[in-house]
Amino acid sequence: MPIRLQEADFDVGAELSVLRHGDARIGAIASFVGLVRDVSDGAGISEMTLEHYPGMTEKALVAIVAEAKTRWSIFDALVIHRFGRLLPTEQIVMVAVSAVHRGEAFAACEFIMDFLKTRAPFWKREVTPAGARWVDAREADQSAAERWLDE
Amino acid sequence: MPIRLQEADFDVGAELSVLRHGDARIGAIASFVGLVRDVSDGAGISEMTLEHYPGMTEKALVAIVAEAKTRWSIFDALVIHRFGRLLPTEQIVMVAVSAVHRGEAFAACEFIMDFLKTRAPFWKREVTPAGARWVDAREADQSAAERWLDE
Amino acid sequence: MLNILYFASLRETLGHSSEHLDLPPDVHDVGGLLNLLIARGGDWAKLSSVKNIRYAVNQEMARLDSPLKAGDEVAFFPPVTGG
Amino acid sequence: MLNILYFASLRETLGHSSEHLDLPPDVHDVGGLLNLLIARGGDWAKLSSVKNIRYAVNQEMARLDSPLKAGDEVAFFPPVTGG
Repeated sequence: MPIRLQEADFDVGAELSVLRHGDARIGAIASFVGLVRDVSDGAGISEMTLEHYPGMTEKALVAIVAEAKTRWSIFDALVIHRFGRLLPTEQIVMVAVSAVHRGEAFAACEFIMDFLKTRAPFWKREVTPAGARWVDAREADQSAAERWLDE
Repeated sequence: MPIRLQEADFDVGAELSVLRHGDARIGAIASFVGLVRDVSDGAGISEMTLEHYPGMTEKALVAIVAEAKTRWSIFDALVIHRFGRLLPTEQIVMVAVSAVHRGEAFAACEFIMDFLKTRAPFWKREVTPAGARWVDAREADQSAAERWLDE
Repeated sequence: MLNILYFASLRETLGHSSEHLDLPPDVHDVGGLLNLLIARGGDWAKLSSVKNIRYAVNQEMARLDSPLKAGDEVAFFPPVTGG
Repeated sequence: MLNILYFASLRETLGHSSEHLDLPPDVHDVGGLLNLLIARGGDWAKLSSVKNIRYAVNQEMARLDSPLKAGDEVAFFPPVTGG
């Protein structure tokens, strides 16, 4: 259950290779990469800063991955999330899940992202032409997380 | 809409970079990699051969990706599928989808895989200790594809 | 003339991967062609017992009542198992 | 003593990222602490109008009635926006 918070960028291909590590039981790897866009809520974004709560963030991610493992039969999950200053097109977050079949891998990967978005203590501050602003939580993210609670 | 059938292996990280190609509109990339397992239906697998229908396979994949683009707001989708002889732990297939938000990227990626599994003319032949055998279609794959028809 | 293709387990069962066949005047659709093939006997008769056989005409999935005309490419194969 | 942390927009509004505070005898839960902070006035009074403020005690999400004891780490922050 590798979980990493870091300022540095990451290499998705290399991380997926580590997750696979030649394990011939794995038939499926679902993954997600989140990127900085240059537009947000209609405003141009020149850069973004990601703040987090050291200690609690790691705990929250460990709990989310553990919950995914109780819900689906998966081998392992990887979560990497960056903090600090990021520019448009840069990678913010990566989640990858290995499993025997794709259904479990997809579901667990999306679940982890949905819960990370609503439960892990990260905050985005964007710089727009009108100045810096803290990003508001999206209702769509809340809805995405809540749909897993009905299952 | 890059769609490739090839005998050679592929580099997931490099392919994802091409899909992103520095496009700052992209906020989300969902991807899937399918791998050869060393066990199938309880038997050990020493190797597998993937046969396809040249011409029709490409057409089927183009149609599946086009359908995904009508259903979800996505930027682009990549499908790479190998054919020929493959050993356990080798990569078989890769699907990746870029979008503004993750919901669309995940849904389109899973849809493409589900339809590829049931509509694209590929056939797997496995070598087990008891000899070679053609893989039977899985009922779970049929169900996975059919759930999209209800939506 | 039809260009007929056989794939995967069907190809092995029949011992052929493809053949050219003049479209007989009484064959109008995929089902008619399939019956003609089965009537050859021997390994071809096994086509009648293959479960869930699939057909494509000109590289599009087809049905038993899909019409055939000279020049068509017709393919027979088992359910797909890629990915 | 409590270790209190403020994050993101709250940190900027209050002008503090953390502070140490002796647990007052009449403060028993997160809500009591929040009222104490608001009563400081000035920028602290803005805490009463912050929408959807979140709290954590010892790095677990908490509620207004979550109890506090000396030595606890308490955090206040806006809804999360990572990923």
